[in-house]
Amino acid sequence: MSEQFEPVIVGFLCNWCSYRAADLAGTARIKYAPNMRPIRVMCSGRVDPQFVLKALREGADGVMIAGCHPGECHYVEGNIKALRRFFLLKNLLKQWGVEDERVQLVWASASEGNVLAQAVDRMTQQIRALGPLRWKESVWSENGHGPAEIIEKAPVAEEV
Amino acid sequence: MSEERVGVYVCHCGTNIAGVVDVVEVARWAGEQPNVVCARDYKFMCSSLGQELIEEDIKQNGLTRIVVAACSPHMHEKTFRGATQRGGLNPYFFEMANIREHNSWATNDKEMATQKAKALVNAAVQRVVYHQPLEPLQVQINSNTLIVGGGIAGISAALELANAGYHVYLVEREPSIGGHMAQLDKTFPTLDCSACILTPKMVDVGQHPNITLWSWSEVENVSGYIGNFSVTVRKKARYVNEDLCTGCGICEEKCPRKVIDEVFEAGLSYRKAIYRPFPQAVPKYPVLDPANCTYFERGKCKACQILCPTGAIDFEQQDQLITVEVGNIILATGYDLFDARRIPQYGYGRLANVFSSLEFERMVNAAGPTGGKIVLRDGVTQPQSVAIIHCVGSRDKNYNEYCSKVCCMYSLKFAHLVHERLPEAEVFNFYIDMRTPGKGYEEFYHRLLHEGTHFIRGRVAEVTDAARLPGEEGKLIIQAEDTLIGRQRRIPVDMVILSAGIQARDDSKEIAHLFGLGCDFDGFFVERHPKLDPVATMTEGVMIAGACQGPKDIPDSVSQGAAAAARVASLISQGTVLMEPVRASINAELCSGCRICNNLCPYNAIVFHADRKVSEVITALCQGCGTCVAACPSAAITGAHFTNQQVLSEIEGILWDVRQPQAEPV
Amino acid sequence: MKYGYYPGCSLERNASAYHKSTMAVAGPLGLELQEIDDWNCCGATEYFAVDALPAYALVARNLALAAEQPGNGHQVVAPCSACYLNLRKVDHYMGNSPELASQVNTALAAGGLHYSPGTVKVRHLLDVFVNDLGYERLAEKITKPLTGLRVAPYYGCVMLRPVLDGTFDNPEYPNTMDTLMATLGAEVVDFPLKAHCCGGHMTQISENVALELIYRLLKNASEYDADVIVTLCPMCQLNLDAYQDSVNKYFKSDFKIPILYFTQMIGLALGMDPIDLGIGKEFVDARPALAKIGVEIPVEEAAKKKKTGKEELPMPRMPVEG
Amino acid sequence: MVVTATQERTPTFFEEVVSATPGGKTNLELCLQCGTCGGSCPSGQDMEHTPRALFAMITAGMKQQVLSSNTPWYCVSCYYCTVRCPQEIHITDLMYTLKRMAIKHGYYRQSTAADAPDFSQTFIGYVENYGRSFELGLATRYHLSHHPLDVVKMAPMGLGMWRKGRMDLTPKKIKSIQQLRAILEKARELGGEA
Repeated sequence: MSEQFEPVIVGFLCNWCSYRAADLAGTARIKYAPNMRPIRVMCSGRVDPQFVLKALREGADGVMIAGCHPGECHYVEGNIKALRRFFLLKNLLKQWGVEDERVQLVWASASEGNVLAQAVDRMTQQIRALGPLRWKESVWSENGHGPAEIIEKAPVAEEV
Repeated sequence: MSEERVGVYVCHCGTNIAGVVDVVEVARWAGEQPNVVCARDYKFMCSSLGQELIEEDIKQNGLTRIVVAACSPHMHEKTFRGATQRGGLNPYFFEMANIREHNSWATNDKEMATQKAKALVNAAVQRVVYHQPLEPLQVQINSNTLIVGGGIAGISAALELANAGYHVYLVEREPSIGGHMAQLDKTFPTLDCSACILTPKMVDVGQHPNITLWSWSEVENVSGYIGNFSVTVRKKARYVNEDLCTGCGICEEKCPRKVIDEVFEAGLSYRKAIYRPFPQAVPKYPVLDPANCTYFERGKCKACQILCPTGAIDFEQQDQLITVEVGNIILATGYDLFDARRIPQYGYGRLANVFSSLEFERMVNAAGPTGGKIVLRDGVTQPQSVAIIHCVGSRDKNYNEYCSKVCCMYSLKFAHLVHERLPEAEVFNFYIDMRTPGKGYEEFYHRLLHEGTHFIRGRVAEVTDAARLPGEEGKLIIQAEDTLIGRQRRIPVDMVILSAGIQARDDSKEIAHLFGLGCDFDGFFVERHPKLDPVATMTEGVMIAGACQGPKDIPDSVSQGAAAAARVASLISQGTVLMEPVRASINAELCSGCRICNNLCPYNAIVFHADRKVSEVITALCQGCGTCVAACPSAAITGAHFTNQQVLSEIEGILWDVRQPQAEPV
Repeated sequence: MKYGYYPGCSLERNASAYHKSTMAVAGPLGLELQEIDDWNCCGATEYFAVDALPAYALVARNLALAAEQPGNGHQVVAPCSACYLNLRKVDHYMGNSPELASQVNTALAAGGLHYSPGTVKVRHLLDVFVNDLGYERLAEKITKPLTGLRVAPYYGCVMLRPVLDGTFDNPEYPNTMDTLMATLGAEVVDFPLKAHCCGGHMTQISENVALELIYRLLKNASEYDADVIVTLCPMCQLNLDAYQDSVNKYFKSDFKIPILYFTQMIGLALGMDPIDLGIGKEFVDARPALAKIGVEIPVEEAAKKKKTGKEELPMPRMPVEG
Repeated sequence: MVVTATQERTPTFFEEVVSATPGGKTNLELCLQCGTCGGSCPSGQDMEHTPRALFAMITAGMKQQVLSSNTPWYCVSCYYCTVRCPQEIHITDLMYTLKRMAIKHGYYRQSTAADAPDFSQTFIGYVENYGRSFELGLATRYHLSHHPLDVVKMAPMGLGMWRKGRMDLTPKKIKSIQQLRAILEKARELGGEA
């Protein structure tokens, strides 16, 4: 494997558009960075901010949330809900010095395998340039208690 | 640490996966993970042997949870849930890791692919231990069916279902059913007359006791889910009382107002303000078009009303909203013809004797504006030479990138009709590639070669009236490269026909949204599986047929219409259908009654009990998106099969190799 | 409205009439054109053919100068289509390809300059007239409409093509200048070859090829009884005007179609003195044609709308020009 | 067509052409051989090969024949092919690339448009010495070296141009010509293939 830093990105893909887009990308043998690890959710609207925080805290260098294009959501407008939530989350993360590129929202319809693949490549390069996130050292310690509290709220599976 | 006993199965999928991912290593490694009691790799997990492997292990090793790392769950989740069930476990004690589409097919980096595969397997393992037993929901299927679009696809579907004894509501936007096929003269490659084979079917539809036909109508609203849709149809005011009208046609005859018929006659001829698009229209009742009616404009005339023998004209008539309950829906909304005005260099709309393919269809039609005579725009002169330009708006990234599939064949048909009607005329077909796959199609091409059509392999660069060389004056000059001789050629002709492509209806996106479907990039409806399920869609209970799914000729549209009907019939005869139990539920204990979820739900599936100050999910209406789950501030809502616990542990699992903060990512 | 102004080499001399008329009409119409200080040649069609990077650097120097010159609102107007294209193209490709951008900037650095793509918006003079000024505002200023003058608007190629990230007119069948001329009161010929090629530099490389192309344009324009061909590009003007004589010799034709710039037509409609508009510098004398202005002339053959027979089939409706 | 940096094998002629085109994205690999370019080309009849044919030859690796073809030199940069190409191939840009490669490899001397490159050379010679171009000098110097007779033929026009005040007898020179030369020098040194 190459010496360069290989970021790990957790992707939350909605079952109807972006997950199928990823399926299509594969079926079409479109090659893209293997750094994104997909988790299927029924709708991007299901992506709870705590999922994102959890992923970053557990060692991911970035998180991609992918859903249907606005207006094409299988659940009418779950993706719009996701969008609203996304902005709130970004503000939060900005305060903790988490770079913008690390958490991205992407629209990819079931027919847009290439769009998703390109998004993954782009994001991988951006984060490669940023380097590892090292949540525990950087975000956690520097900002002291701030995020810590929130993160403590983001429960470990067993605690739920 | 839970005490579930997990079995992991890593599929080679021949070399599809094993060629990139070190499946043996993944299986070995998986065997060492907590809870995993057995891990195997196998050539083809989806084979009956592969499935038996699972069933055996459940019995032998007392497995309680199953993970299969193979293709996409959209491909084989059902298959392996079956195996899990046959092994004696609840089918939802299964989880799939997609290491083919999302991994081995998407990269060549074997090392990272293997690493990713481990992550995906581990995620599945850590998730599956928290799976809860679920029972699929069973819903009744209403035996009525809504069919949208009365073209040949919709007609075939309607007749199949009606003959099977099921009731059909057929909704057509235009005044008559028949669609584009009704506009055609001959059909390729057999050249039988379109009307002769279509109109009997139209009549059957009109008279069938099991078919309720609403023409001049559009679907306004759709709610519900498979088996139980509720559909609202707007029956636009016809200003004609259908109970009194005999379809005698006197109103049309006497109407003083002539307008260009942009729809049925493709703008090549006129209709009255009150009209039937064509004599064999079904239903027979005319439609009054208020936008062009003298009475509606100036408050006087009423010629139609005065002269109608049965007093059927009703200027007061209003739109009607009708709501019906149906179990299934078939969309057969057809296509639009590419608008050749978008390619200025072909001169359509600017150069009089450039015609669109639909204009020409009407012209050669015996019942059309010229009674089947092929003439120039002046209505009298017969062309001595005709150029037919293929791929207009098709196979072109500037317009539609796809091949429209039918143009080569109908262009050949045009060439034949010109030879037939004007034996003296020369015909030039300009093509990029001649595409004639289909029964008897290639033979038809050979027939045209025999008839002496000039075939020039070259996409036309421009059509101009700017004469340059002798013999070009007063002609339309086709400039193209004859790629087979590698030379630029200018061919003067009298008439040009643009073989415009097929494209999705301009409102297909809105229609798709109305019925909860996906549209592909070009606006065609997305089928459930491009090969194995071309009639069903991602939305249970909604089928698609005909050109709304992609360019199709008549035989294909008929087959798909019938196929869609068969799919519906089989659902109806099953009586009930099982649905994914992926639904939300609210724990009344934890619910604070904040009502945030109430407005979030796109299906109004959440009701608020003011008395108890708690919200509740109506399971039948919930579609399981989980938006409410994510939004609930007091974590009172659980999304079955996507619980926080399941997803959070999946996250932990997928990050197995980077979870130690000090460790550098690989 | 303030703009940077990039005249380009032609306007300094062979197209001085274009420059003169532009300057003459700009003021009264409230357009402030501020010449880019010490601009250099854009390389025309030649430089890219020899050495790509220097060609890009050559053009980029102008963009850099325009970017740092205050008061032009980072908009540069080029009256010459070739300059217009080269400036746009370099800005566009630098934007699309970071490595090209950095190479070009390394070169610029040797001259103490830098240009970041997208800083300067390149506009064609016609674009400014029709879109920023607008037909209505122009119409208000007209004192001497060009009534009765049959004008063939000729756009040539590179103002319209390539599209890059969008042009302001249709690359196949443009009509902004048609509308502009109609606004000035002229009788506009629907000139089929309005966007075809004038031969470009072929006059230098293979004259016969060029003469053929020029001949097509003149022939077509004369078939439509155009009194004047109106251009927006020095190269087009030069080829159609200066080579019209050669064409006549070569093809035994006798075209006498004056080739004027659209800015000269605007000036005339504003009632300005032809001399101040550089009229008279053209090879094919424009005076006979201009004598017609204001004089009613019988409708010519080509213009006659032939009576429509009752069998006639309706034409497809064209969308209303937006 | 992705040309990865890591490949050991020497690039094919096709790859050379693509990578020698600024931006590196030509879509050339998408050519359908439909002939829209050849049909649209104003000087199409005078070309030894239509652009389409030339592209087929490029794919076939016929370097010598391609680079000695007069086709690129007959391109008038009208960009019709580029806007009409159904595959959005950057045809005109490719013609520029082929011109550069032809000069680089000296093939153009065999082409029937052998003079064209010299015209370009003469032109840029002026640009580099003065910063601006200069019709009279250009025309005369170029024609003296290539078609001495044409100079006589052109004389009346030249004279006319001059009389109409449409032509300089001396070129204009920009103030900071040194700066420009420095820039062009640097560019040439970086240039290489591109």
